[in-house]
Parts: sequence; C-alpha cells; structure tokens
Amino acid sequence: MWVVGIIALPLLAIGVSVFFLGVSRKVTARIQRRYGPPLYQPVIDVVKLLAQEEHVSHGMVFDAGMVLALGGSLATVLFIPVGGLHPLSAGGDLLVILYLMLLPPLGLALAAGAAENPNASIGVSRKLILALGYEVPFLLALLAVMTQEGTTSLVAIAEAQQPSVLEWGLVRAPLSALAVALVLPAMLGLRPFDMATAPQEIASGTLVEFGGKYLVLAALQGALHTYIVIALFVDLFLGGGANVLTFLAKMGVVFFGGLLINAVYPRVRIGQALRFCWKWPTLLALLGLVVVMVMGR
Amino acid sequence: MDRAQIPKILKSPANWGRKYSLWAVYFCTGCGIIEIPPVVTSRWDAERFGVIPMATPRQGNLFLITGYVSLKTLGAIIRTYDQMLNPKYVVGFGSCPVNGGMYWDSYNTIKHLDQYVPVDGWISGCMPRPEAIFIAVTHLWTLIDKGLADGYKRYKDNYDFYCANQRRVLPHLPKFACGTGTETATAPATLRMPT
Amino acid sequence: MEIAVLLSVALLGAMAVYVAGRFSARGRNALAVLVALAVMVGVALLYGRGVRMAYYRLPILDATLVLRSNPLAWFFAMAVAAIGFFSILFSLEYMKGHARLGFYYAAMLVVNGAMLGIVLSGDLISLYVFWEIMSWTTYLVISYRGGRAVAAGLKYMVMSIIGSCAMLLAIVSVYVHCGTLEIAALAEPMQSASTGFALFILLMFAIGFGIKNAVMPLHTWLPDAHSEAVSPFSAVLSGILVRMGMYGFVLIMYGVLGLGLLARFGSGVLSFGYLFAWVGALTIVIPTFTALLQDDSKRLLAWHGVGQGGYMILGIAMATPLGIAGGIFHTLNHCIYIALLFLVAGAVEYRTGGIRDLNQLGGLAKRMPVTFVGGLAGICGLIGVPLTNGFASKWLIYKALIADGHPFLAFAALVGTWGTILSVYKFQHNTFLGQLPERYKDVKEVPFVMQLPILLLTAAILVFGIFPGIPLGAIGAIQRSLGLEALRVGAFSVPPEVGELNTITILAAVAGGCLVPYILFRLCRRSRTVAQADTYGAGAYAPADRYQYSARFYDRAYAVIEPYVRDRVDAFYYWLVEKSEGVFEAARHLYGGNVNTYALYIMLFLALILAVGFGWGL
Amino acid sequence: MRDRDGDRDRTGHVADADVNEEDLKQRIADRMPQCGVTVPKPGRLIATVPRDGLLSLLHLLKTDGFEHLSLISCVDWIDEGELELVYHLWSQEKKVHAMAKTRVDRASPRMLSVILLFRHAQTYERELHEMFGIDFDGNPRQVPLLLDHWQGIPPMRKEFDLRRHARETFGVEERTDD
Repeated sequence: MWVVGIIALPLLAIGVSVFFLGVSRKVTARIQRRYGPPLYQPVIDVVKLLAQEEHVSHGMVFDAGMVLALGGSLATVLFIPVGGLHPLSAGGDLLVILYLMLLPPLGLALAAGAAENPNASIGVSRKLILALGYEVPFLLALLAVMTQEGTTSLVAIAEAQQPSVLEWGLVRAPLSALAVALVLPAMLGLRPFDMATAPQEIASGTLVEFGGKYLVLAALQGALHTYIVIALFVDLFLGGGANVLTFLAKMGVVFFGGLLINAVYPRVRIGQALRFCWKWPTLLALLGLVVVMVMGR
Repeated sequence: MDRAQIPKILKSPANWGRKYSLWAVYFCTGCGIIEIPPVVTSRWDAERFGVIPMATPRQGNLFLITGYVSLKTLGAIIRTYDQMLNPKYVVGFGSCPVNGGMYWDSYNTIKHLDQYVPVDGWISGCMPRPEAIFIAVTHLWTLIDKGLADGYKRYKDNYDFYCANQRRVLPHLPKFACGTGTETATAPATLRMPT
Repeated sequence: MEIAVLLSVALLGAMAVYVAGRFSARGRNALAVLVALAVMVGVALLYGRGVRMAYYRLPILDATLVLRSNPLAWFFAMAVAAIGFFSILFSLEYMKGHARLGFYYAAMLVVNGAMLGIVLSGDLISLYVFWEIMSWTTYLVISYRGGRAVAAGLKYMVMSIIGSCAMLLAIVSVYVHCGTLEIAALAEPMQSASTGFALFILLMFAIGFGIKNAVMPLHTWLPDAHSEAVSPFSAVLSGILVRMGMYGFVLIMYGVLGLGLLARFGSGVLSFGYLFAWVGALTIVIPTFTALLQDDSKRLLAWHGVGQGGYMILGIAMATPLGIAGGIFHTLNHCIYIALLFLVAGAVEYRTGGIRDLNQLGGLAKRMPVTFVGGLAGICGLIGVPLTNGFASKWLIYKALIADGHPFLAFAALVGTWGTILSVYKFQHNTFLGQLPERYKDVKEVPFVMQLPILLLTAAILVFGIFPGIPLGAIGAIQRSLGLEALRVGAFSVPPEVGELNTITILAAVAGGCLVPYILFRLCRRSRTVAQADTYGAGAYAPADRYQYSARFYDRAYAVIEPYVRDRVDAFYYWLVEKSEGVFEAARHLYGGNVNTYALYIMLFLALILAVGFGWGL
Repeated sequence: MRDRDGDRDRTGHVADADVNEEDLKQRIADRMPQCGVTVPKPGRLIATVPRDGLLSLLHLLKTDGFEHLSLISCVDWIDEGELELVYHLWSQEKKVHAMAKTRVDRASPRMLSVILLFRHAQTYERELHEMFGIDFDGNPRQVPLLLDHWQGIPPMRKEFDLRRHARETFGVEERTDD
C-alpha cells in the first residue's frame, strides 16, 4: 500500500500546487477587474520553459542547488499525512518535517548565491530574515499543539482532531491557530511579504538568473512549498481531513483566504515585516502556549 | 481552448507553449513605455494572451522595444538581448525603431533597429495604441506557427553582420559573444567611475 | 599497563618532537604526525576494556594516583585523539611559513596529551594536574601569534585560574568528606553527604567546568581566544578542549553524584536540573544571535561554539535517558563540525593571505571546491539539516524536552537553530558564493594534506548522520557504565515507543526526491555556463569588483536584533576589572618601603591572632 | 513667473510696483560700469558683461537675492565667430528673472567655471562642454553626458552637418519629398 502512496503523493502534490498556481493568477486577475489567463496557464508556461532551446547556468553549485531545492520539497511532501494517506510518516514526525523544510530554502539560497547577481543575494538575505521572522510564532504554535497532544507525530495530531469539529486544533488552541494564520502569508511568500522575489525592487530577487528549466524547478519548488505549508496548517489546526477530498477542500479554503490578502495588499519592507512578525503573532503564540501549559497542568 | 486546437497542440507542444506564454522583458527604452502599463493592467489586460511583464531577460522571450533608441540605450538593448534565452522574439514598437521616425536626422538615435538586433515584428505609429500590441501578439502567434518568427536564428547565423553594425555605432560596447559564452568583453577604457 | 604507555607516548612524544625540531623540520613534522597517529591507534585499541592502573603513590595524602578507562573516558579520548591528529595533519601545511614551529607542535601534542590525561585519570588529583597542564599549554598556544592574541590568552588564563581554584576547593572538600580521591569510590560516600554539601560540591565543579564549557555567564573568554588562536588550534580548542567541561559535568553529575542526589536539589521548578537547563537555553539563544552580527569568520564560528554548548547542557540537564544520550551525542557532533568549519576558515585564510573579514571575500567556490564542500557539510551539520549528524542529536534533545513537557526550553533550542541558519549561511555565502573578486582570481585549492582532514570530517558528518546508531551504541555503553538506563537505538532508527525517526527512510526520500528533478534536468537541453560578469544588471555592464554586495548581509535585521544581544556580561567583567584595579592600587600604598612599618604590621597581626584565639576560647 | 496684468502671483501676495527692476538696474550699473543692463519687460533683467567680468556680476546678483541658477545656455553666433553664454538666474522673493550674458571666442572657447558660486552648475557646464566644446576651467568632471566616444565637431555647433552625419553613421536614405 505504501508504494502506491509514495508514487501518488508527490503527483497529487504537484497537481494540486500547479492547479493552485493557475487559480491564484485567475483569482488575482478577477479581483483586479480583468479576465486573466486560462486556469491551465501554468501548464503552458512549464511546457514553454522546458521546451526552450537554450538554458543558462552559472556553474555546478547553481545546478546542484536547484536540484536539491526541488528534491527537498518532494521529500518533505512524502512525510506529510494527507487525509489518511501517510506512506513514510513512520520514519519521520513533525520535528523531521520541520527540519526537512530547511532543505529547499538552503538549496535555493545556494543556487541564488552561486548566480553571482547582487539582486539574487539581496533576495536571499531578505528571504532568510523573513524566515527568521515567521519561524518564531510558528514554532511557538507548533510547540503548543505538540504539548497539548503530548506527541510529536503529525499523524497522531491529525487523528486526534478527527472525530468532530470541536476537536480541531482551531478550537482547542485558538490563539496558536490565529498566530499561524497571521504569519501564513509570510510563510507562503504572498503579497504583503513577497519582498524576497520582488520584481520591481530587486528584479524578482532570488529568481533573477533562473531561466528555462531552472525557472521550472524554482516555480515547482515554490508551488510545492505552498502545498506543504498549507497541508501542515490543515493537519495541525483544521483536523487533517478523513479522506483526501476533504483535505484538499480545506486546503483550497485556506489558500483562497491567502489569495484574497495577496491580491490587495502592497508589499512591506523587510524591516517592517520582521518587526510585525515578532510583535503580534509572537504575542498570540506565546499566550497560546501559556494557556496550553496552564490547562495541561 | 476549443477542440480544434488539440491536434495542433499535440503536433508541436513547444510552439503551443511559446505562443500562449509570451513573457515580455519589462525594458523601458523610449517614449513608448508609457503605453505598456495600461496594456498589462485592468484596462487592456495582456495576461489574457499570456503576456506578462518579466523583470529579467533570463525569463523573458518577447522583447518589446518601445520608442526611439538612443546610442546609450542601444548598448543596453544589445546586452539584454544577448542575455535572453532562445527562442526570443523582438517587436519594434512605434515608428522610431522602423526608420528613425521624427528623429530621422538626429545625431544620437539609430534609424534602423533591425541593423543591430533581429526584429520579428513592427508596430508602426507614433505611439501605437494598446490594441496594436494585441494585434502584433496575434500576428506573432501565426509567425511562430509557421516558423517564420526566426529572428534569433538569423542573429546566430549572420552574427558577424550584426556585430559589425553594432561595433560601427558603438565601438567600445563591452559585450559577451552571444551563444558562445566566452567573455569577449574588454574592460571599457572610457567607462570612468565618478571620481 | 597500556594506559601509562599511551599517556607517556603522548606527553614524551611532544618532548621528542621539540628535540627533533632542533635538527630537521621534516623529521619534526613526521614525528608529530607519527605520535598523533600512535595515540589515536592506542586509544582505539582501548575500546571496551575497563582497565584500571595505579601509577603513583602520594606519600603525604596516602592517595594512589590512578588511571582508568571506562566507556565515557574512551568516548572522549577517541574524540580528543581524532581531532588532535586532524589538526596536526592540517597544520603541517598551514604553519609552513610561521616561526617557532618546534614550540608549536610540542605545545599542540602536550595539550592533546593533557586532555587524554584528564579523560583517563581515575582520581581527582591527577584530573586536576592534567587540567592545569591543559590550561597552561592552551594559554601558550593561544598567544602564539602575539599582539591581540596575548590579550585573548590572558583573558582565557584569568578565567581558567578562577575555574581551577573553584575545582581545587571542591576537590579538597570532597577529600575531607569522603576520605578517598578515587572517582569510582566517591559514589557511595557522597550519597550520605548532606544535600547542602553536595550542592556546594556540584556548584564549585560547575564553575570550573562551566568556564571551560563557556556556559552563558562565563563565556566571554571564548570568542577572543578562538578568533585569535591559530586556525588548527582553534579547531582543537573549540572542538574538544572546550568540551572537557562537558566531560566534567557528566562525570560529576552522573558519575559521582548520581540521579538520586540530583533529584534532592530543590523540587519542581526550582530544581538544579531545571535551572541548569534554563542556563543552557540562554546559552543557545543569545550567542547564536550575536553570531548573526559578526563580520569576522572565526569570531562568528566562535560564538556558535558558545551557542552549541547550550544544546549539550540542555540535553544532560534533562536527566532522562533520551536527553543524556542527545547531550553527549551532540558533544561529539559539535566537536566534528565546528572543527571542520574552523579548518575551512583556516584554509580560506591560508589561501587569501589572512583575510577573515567576510565583507571582503566572495566567489571562492570556483577556486576551492573541496573547501566549499567541507564548509557546506559543516554548516549543514551545525544547522542540523536531516542526514547530517547535527540533526540526529538535536532530534533526541527536542524529543526529550517535548516529551518531558518543557516547551519553552524546546522553543529556545528551535529558535537557536534559525539563528544558526542565518549566520552560517552568511559565512558560506560571503566566503564561497557570489562574484569572485579580481584579487582572488588565481587562488588555488589547498594542498592535499589540508584537504584530507576536511574530507574525513565531512565523511564523519554524513556517516553519523545516516547511521546515528553507531555513536549512540557507544553512548548507551556510557549510560550503562554510569548506572543510568541506556537508550536502546537501532543502527539508523529509533524504536517506536521513543518516537518516529528512521534516517534511512529520510535518505531514501531525499535521494528519490532529488532524482526526479535531476531526470527533468537531464531531459532538457544542456545548459551553457556564462561568464561571471554576464549577469542581469538592467542592461548595464557591471565592471569587476564593483559588485561587492555581501557587506552587512542582514543589514535590516541588525537594527532589530542588535540591542538585545549586546555583550553586557563582557562589559560587566571589564567594569569589575577597573574597579578591582582601583582597590589593588590603594592596597599598594600600604607597602611604604621602610622596614619598621612592616615590623609594626607583624606585631598588629600577631595581636589580632591572639585576640581572636582568646575570644574563641581555644 | 509673475503674472503682471492680474497683479496676482502664485504666492498670492500682491507684488509692489515695478520699481525694483529699475532699482536693481541702477545698483548694477553704478557698481559695474562696464556692464550694460536693460529691462525689456517687467520681471525680466538682462545684463551683458565681457568675459572676465562675469564672475563678479554673478556674485553681485547672487548677493542681491538671485540665489537660483536655473540654466546656462549657449547661443552660436557663427558669423560673428563667437559663442554667447547666458546664465539664467531667478530671485524668489523679487520674482525677477535675470540673464547674465557674455561672449566667448568660437575657435577656442574657454570660460571660468562658476561651480564655486553654484555647485550644480557642474552638470550644465558638462553639457555645454559636450555639445559646444566649451572648456570650463575648474570643472572637475567634464566627462560626456549623452554621447559616448564622440569624435569630430560637437553636434550643437552650427557648422556641424546633421544630415551628412546621420547618413554616414546610421545609413539614412535621403528624403525626396521635402
């Protein structure tokens, strides 16, 4: 059974994330009162980029970094339970997933660093500072859920929220859920916090030297990162879904919420983003953890 | 996407991809760039055709040269064109790239864009309207289908012709030989840093 | 019998190297490598053999000085010998141009021998003796380069002396109470000791070992000492010498006092273990974020040396089998990757003519690939990326913390990880990635004898990361020898009741994951490599050396972080030094210089003694 | 500019009568006899001075409230063989636009730089150097602004044949219908 899971899960993840990419461009267009591209536009883009006659590289580290980035994302996808489908989760719990999520940014940072372009380096430094910003509340919220459930296994956490809506993480640890919801756009790299790949200021930041197949790897990694973060959010706070369909439905709702924010918000500076992430979300997450500790006693 | 297109797509998915995902390099050369914002935003919405303004030449395959091209801008255009990845298409926008337009006798603007950079399509008019861009895009689709949008092939085949023209007008242009990756850029003697 | 031979080879070998240095440089180098290798092989042969040998009998205290080897001793001895051998190998080429090499090699071997002595010593007197030998020779080697290094060495020396005095006090009071000095025999007399006395002993030892292990309030000597010392010695210093404190902590807390006594120190929140864990948590967060602000590569790594010490303390303070295993395992892992990173920083310094400022380096990956790979493995280990050894030990520590219900401690450790990621990526990016400046155009890769240690340490990081069972097996033996419940671990997986970790599954997932993009990569056309200056610069030609953009890498974050991590402890110590100078100045005036005032002082003193004696009714 | 007929100007306060132009003209005339000052229309003042008196004139005008140098332009009197430099000054509170004119020899045009009085004059002088070939002593950066590696006659001078240059460099076919 788990062999099927190992093949199906990445395909499902790539399919869902590419579909989300198409939806995001369509919804953003409609919010801006224009028609926007067809839903399968990302497929067209990927075909065009793969079929290009020329690709430019900046050396071995540049190539290896991109392969590691997408490879890391695919590996992380295998460890996240999706509505009962969790092939490899016996080999890795939430801590392993948290640390596996380090691989893709590390790969991308290496590739962008090796791209010898100042815009890319500035993009990487912004991306890491933003990560430092949103990790603090995210970790506090994770620890709150883990101490509440008394386990570090994501499958157990998801199953514990299964029976009814009242058991959801959202209901049992509302402050932590709210804290993570506040920093979700930062984790997804959506508009208020997309200064790492800002086209206007730093010529699309880390992606400045990615063309052709490198851009495909980067785009797929970005899409998979969105899938991973939202899947984690659903598993932790929205009850993880009895079967795959309900899981995907919940992911769609969360993604749609993120999209609405993305379509209307201007981009903030990295200093402001760091201060914001360390102020309200961290406070909420801290309170959530204290509440869980006190209730746990 | 109607049913009729399916066989054409299956015949050559590459052309299908190149047609409906023309990423324009957001490069403001001359006065024409003021026409681009309405094209890409809500009023005209170029994204319906798959045209998105991209920040870097590495990601773009459509190069819209808008308005008159002064000598200094020509240097930047040539370097950006070299940094774009094949297949790449150049569209001259406005009458100035065609034959110099109202600056036909100026000492500082070039008169025929296609002497220096291969051009696949022209949009005449002293600042054509956004609809003209969409017409140009649709024409480009047909050219791509027929395989006639081969500006990048012409550039590679008679590369010396283009290089000679470029060197005649910009003798000290630091330039990386296109397609060979070797660095022919000589450190420009005159590019003095502000003291 | 072998232990005495081993120790004498280590120490006398150093003397032989010094003498050989008089005659021929090559002979000295060869001999140094031979001695280090012999020591390593000797220690390896000691595996699993509980040897005890009384080598000298002190007439006055009728105490016998004993050398013994148990799993804990062997574990640290192996690390000492290995890192010592690698650093000697590295310095063969690195120190080629320096002066007084005979002294340098001899001192390095004496430091290694002293550390071996500490670890193998069975009683507190020989432990203290070797501890002093180590401290002294370390001072000599730190201030080897002169100039600022002497000040750094002095600072280290002053704090080490304070630590040694505390240790001496503890040793004497233990001897008075228990009558014997042999560590193995101390266990049951200490049980009968009063809690207050046991706490006093523990605190005194904790000061001595805490200074050496750079625990938060006592850490200020480490950044100066590590960045001023010569790179190979920095690797030894930060790799294993600082972890002698950890050996001491484990020895005293679990070897001598044992779990029962530890539990009696305070209860619940105010227990020693909990407060000690919070000191560890503090030691993780503040130094790691200070490392974020450093611009000097070795100083940045030194601050990480302090930060990582916090994880070890967090592990052993938890007193659960998982925590202790994690703490000791992290000591070994840290010893590997911090030594590797210092060797990498040394290699870069060696090739770029002593440049350590991260704002002036760049693009060296193209010229120094092996060093780049070593640096990458080092930072992955330091961060704790899965499949590296750092991850395995951090996982154990987090699991212990969360299972034990200490989320705030776990939070401090996790935030420390993210501080590490940012600062070590700056180290890697500013040194190896980005544009290669003109002046480093013809930098070559370091010679093979310097590459060998880097490659071996990189291999160690990956092997211990994919098969954590190997070192954890040895740690299980340690726990059993200390009378604790051992952590049963498979070769690469953790039993289900402990948690879910299977490094082979992670390896398979990452390998499979990377295979898919690699295939996609190969299917498309081959990509052409472009020159360094052929990058997008809005159409402008980027003249060489004008693109230095790695200066102040996290500039925006500095303003937010800097006020919280200013080193106030260091400032407090210097303030203390000034105040004490004032007092000593005043005291100096007492010695007027003429004899009869001295006679007067003596008379007054005698009168005082008599008065006190009568008052006490002697 | 001041709108004379409506006696109203942007700042809304009514300017006093047109006495200050005459008053200014008088002050300049008696302090610099060799300077010919005329007031063609209210709010405008033209002072022509020989080459070496220009700096003192500019200094005098600047102290009189003409604190803003808006432009330095150049007129090519080809038949008189001279280049005329016009320094356009503007006084905010007097609302007067003063033009200091001077003539420079066309064959080898040299002029003292006014960068000490007005720092931003460096760019204007740089452009005049590029387009007319006037050499400004004391201007630290007379590097080309628009033209790169330009050989031959500076393009704005009258004897420069625009059409011939365009034909040779850019291959322009001659227009037949104009």
